[in-house]
Amino acid sequence: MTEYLKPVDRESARRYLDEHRDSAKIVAGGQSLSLLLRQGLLDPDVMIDISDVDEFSGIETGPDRVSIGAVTTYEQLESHPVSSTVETLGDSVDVIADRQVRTAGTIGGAISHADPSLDIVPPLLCLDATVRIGSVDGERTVPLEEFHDGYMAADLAQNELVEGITFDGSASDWESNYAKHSRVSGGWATVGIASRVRTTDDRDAFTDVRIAAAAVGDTAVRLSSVEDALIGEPTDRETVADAASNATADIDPLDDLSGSAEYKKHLARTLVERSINRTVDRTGGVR
Amino acid sequence: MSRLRRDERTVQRQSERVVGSDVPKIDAEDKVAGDARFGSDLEPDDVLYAAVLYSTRTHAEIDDVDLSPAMAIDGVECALARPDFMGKFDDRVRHYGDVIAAIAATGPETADRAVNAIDYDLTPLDAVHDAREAVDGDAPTVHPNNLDIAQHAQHDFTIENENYTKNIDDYHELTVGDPDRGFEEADHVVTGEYTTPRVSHCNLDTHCTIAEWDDDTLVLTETLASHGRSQREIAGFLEIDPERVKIKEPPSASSSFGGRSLRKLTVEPVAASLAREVDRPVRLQLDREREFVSTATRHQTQFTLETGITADGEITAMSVDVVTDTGAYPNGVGHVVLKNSRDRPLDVYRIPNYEYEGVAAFTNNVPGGEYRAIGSTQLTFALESHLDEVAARAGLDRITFRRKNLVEEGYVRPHTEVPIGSCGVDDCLERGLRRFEELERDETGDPRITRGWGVAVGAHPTTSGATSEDSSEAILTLTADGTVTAHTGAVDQGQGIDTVIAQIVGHETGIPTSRVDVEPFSTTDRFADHLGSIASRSTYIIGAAVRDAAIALERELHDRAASALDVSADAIEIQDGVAASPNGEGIPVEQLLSPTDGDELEVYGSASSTETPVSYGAHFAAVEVDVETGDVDVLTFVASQDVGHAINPKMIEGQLEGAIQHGIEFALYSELQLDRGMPKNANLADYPVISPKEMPEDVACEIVESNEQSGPYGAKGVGTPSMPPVAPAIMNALADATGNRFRDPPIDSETVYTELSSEDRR
Amino acid sequence: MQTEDEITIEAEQEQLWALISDPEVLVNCVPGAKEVTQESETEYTGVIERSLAGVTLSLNGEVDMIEREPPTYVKVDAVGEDSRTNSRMDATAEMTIAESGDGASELSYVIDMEFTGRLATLGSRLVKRKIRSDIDEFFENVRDELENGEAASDG
Amino acid sequence: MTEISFELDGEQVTTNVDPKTPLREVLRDEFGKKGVKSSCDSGRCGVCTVHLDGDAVKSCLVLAPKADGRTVTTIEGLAGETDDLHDVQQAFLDKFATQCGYCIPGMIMTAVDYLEDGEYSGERAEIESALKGNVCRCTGYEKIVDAVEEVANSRS
Repeated sequence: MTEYLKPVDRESARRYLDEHRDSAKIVAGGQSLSLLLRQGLLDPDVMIDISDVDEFSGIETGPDRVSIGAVTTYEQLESHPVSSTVETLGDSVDVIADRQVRTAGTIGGAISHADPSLDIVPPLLCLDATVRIGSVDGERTVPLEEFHDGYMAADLAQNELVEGITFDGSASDWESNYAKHSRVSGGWATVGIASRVRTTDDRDAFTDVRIAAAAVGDTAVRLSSVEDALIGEPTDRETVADAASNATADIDPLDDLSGSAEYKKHLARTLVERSINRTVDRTGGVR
Repeated sequence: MSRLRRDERTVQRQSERVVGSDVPKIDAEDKVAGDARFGSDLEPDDVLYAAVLYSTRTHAEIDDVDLSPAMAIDGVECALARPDFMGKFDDRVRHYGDVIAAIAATGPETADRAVNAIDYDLTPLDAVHDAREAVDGDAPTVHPNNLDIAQHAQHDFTIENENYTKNIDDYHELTVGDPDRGFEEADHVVTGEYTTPRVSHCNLDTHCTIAEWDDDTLVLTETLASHGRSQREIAGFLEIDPERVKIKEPPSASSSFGGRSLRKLTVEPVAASLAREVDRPVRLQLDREREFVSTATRHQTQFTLETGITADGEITAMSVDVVTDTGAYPNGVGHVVLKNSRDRPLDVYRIPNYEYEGVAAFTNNVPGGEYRAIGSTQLTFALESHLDEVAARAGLDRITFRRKNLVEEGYVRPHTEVPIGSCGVDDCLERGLRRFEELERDETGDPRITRGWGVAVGAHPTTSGATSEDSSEAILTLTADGTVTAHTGAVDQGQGIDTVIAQIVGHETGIPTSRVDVEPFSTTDRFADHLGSIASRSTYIIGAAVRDAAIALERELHDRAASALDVSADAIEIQDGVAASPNGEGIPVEQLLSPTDGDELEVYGSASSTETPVSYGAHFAAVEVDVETGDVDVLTFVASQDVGHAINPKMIEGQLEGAIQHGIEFALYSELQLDRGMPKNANLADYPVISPKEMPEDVACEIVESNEQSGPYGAKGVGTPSMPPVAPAIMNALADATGNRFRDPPIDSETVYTELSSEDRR
Repeated sequence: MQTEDEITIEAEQEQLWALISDPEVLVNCVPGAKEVTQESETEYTGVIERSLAGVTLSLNGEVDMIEREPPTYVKVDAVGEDSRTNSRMDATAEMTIAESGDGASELSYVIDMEFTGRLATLGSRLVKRKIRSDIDEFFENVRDELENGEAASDG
Repeated sequence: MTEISFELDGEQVTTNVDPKTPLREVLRDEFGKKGVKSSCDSGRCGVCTVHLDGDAVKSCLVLAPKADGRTVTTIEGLAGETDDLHDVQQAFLDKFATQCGYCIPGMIMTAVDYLEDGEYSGERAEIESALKGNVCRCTGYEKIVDAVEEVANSRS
């Protein structure tokens, strides 16, 4: 019979995991896990529910860093001011599944799950987020871009858990967006594109561009070919359209029920263009 | 004398708005309070839980089943391999989700564990997954022609087509007039091929039956809307006397759309076999994947249509060729698909010369079955798409062309002597169009957006039309607490028939609807109704029987009140359950019970009809297409539907809105995808059902009343007939928006995008 | 689900053929393959262990070369079943080996695969990408085996 | 087995569960809350929606131990001690939002969460988004959205 442990502080959470290692499963929101348990696909000896660990919960905004605890729910993120100031986060949370799933689903659970179709990951990639990983040996941080190191695979040792995620959310001169295509509302993304840009004061040219995509590869990815094609370039529609055509360089979609690889490549180009244009519009638009 | 008196009163009561008014659903309070109990909520104390070993092979011989590892598990009471089931089960599986073996255990988890422990060997057999290939002489045999399983044996047939040799579930052909000459006389002849998808009902409450044996009588507790047919077929399959099958309805029936009309070979006979073996009640509930693959879907159907018209748009000839996929067993009704697709063009349009050939084939696919306007939905999609193409070829306006050829009341169809009864199709078109125009939007001015509109006409008969006469009986009992209980063959699966029955009783007797209880499908030995709530017959024929009984009750109460109050029966008025004389003296109806009544006053009513009235609809859709992504958004939908007479307009709107939902899914979203018979999306994460976000922003219902002479108060069916025009209206709008005709729904955004971006696009 | 691709491998046609017909080498190249037994000239059985989203699958497989034209063409039918999750994979694979000059060969393949059962009901999306990445890895391992004489261990 | 205690529809309850069990099963099987429905088993359809500390969750996706020390409200406890219906229940009744009714308990629990969770505009598009995690097969959602819209308007 499975043992259910409920540590109340970081140290005991880390210790329990160290004791049980691969016979244990970390429970954050527990939603993805419960599906696997229900189907009899998983049968862990120990479940470690970290949702009562204070150090892992909540959103802290410092002068230049935003820190989101692993057990923070989508709903908490949605109602936090950071979702308005960093619009790509708010856009993304708004289209994740549905209200009930967002109430229970956690940021840390999602990131640990490493599904490349998750909507929350591209915005975080555009924020250059780093993952805070804990174990009895202490904390280490890994850039999110490196943390997902393969299909449904994350850079976590058996005694490590995701404790939070941190990014720079201070710069107010960035604008951002998340654009998603799905078969039905609330469904998994066919393609999801986050964009985050900074322009010259006169809004004529891009000074910084970050683009990331979901559901088009083994992991969510930054589209550096598009980014490179835009930095220093004018913010007009034609330039964006030309740059968006580079989107296929960094992605590797598959044929599946949501669409063929070719269609997803086309959608990626279209959504990159739309997402950047919307972001530009948020800066006040092309002059 | 008394008849005149009653009719006067009926007029007066209608002014009081009982029949014809929006009486809240009588079961709504239980449902919103969470008190309604459905079939899957029932778990008797001594029940055992079944789990079934389902085949992941689409066609195989069962060589060996070793049940001993399962029997060794604590709590397992019974394990049976398919060859040891009762009745006609053999040693072969014929589709993914077919049954290999079954377990009964003290708990559901134990049963599941035991199923996983069963060892078995199958020898795969060649399989066939396309209905057209299945009828070819080289195809593997799924079943012999003219298979002897009930439901199949609807009629004898002779196959006229030498290419159709094997796996034939059913065959129909019909020739009217001189089709060759009709096509010769035409100025334009247009041909088109269309295919309709394999769609699942996706009822939320999955199939669940509790089987138990009372001596040698099988008692099944579950929602089965058509008792008589189910009893006959289950008994036939189990090879027992039909009298030995009883069906008990759960307190509330969950939605069906045809999915709960009839037995499923993977459900009731399996539970019955286990229950017989252990002599205890056995509960078998399907999980979501089984619900997709082990019940039934809408028959996937292939159509070839050819139509000839004169230069001014008169149809001179039509040819309809149909191949439909019955799947691995005649679970459903290939026969009905063929018959409905044969007759429907003639029910809607004047077609002097007509030829039809249709074949239903057994394949190793998930069985086809009844689903909201079976056959008509498929045919109407093909026909209404085709007629838009015909109109376009001849340069005719879509509505004018249809109007020129539509039937009307009294028209005698060329294939039957029976003239068309009530026919509101022209009103539907006119009123629907007016409403649709009111909802027209301003252009967006966005070059990435293209818009279009579409119209489709459709029809479906009320009553199954399976027999030449449909009849029903009803019993009303008045008890000492003033309550009237209606015993009928109706099952309220959400369509609202219980409320309609209460309205009719209240309307005729003057007893408030709140004091009318409706028993779900009362025991069938008290009165006859073999069909139950299928084919939108409930209001039409069961409602008529209830009305007959209610009139009898009213008359009896008048007579009794007259003698109690010492006035003439004519002078009695019943209001709010109180029978009153003109001088103001009143007596509650429950006090009119006499000692000879026993506990209750029982009256009987009946109704029969040889008519099969056709309900018509004209539906309009406006769609918007994002040309860059191919996304299709249904902006506006107007369902203009001839219901005969609206007994409860709000509930009718609910039926229409539900049909719009299912039609949008048929056109744009839903299909159970099979790859060589194996499901690719048998779960609700991959199989798209739509949410409120995919419904049109503007939905409007126009209720047209044509006063059907053979129906109670002029009513005819609405639930199924409202389905067929929905998908073609959307598909026609999509063609109008994109300039491209899509002939094989569901059409997803990728298909639209691919077509719009293809270089060889006309 | 159909996957097709072409890869160029620095090896002679015959070498490549010999490799893909050798069960011991296959054990090294098929991701997660634990034991492969040659049952007859054309039939193999084996076990493949894979993990996805923390779930471990143990597929008991049978592979049957239903058409072979050494050293250029082989068509294979494969079935893998995992009794614990009641999941099954059915696949047909066609491989064509052509000389591409300079001692190199061009291996083109078409794999048609369907995955059914409890794992698949969680969402075909998940399983597909895993299978695709395993196929890619297999051919990469074949390449490494021939070009470097060793395959990567279980990835 | 893990012991869990929680407040269920106004009553304090305690039971032992296998921690892998979804909350829905405990509510239905242990405490007879058959108003909590079961359907897709994958978090898609929403018929099992209940409130956990006042927020709507899909109880097929929530592990039973998650309820420990918290408050669970099902459709059966929504109206509290009174015999009257909750105003959202009443609106569903008045607006003909129920047909077969199987989805309705979950639908109402989500609607209540939407209406009681801070700011809302009450616009139809927003209501549709709020309800998109609840599948209904019968109604085409029109009258369901009508019902929620009515309550939204009456409260604002």
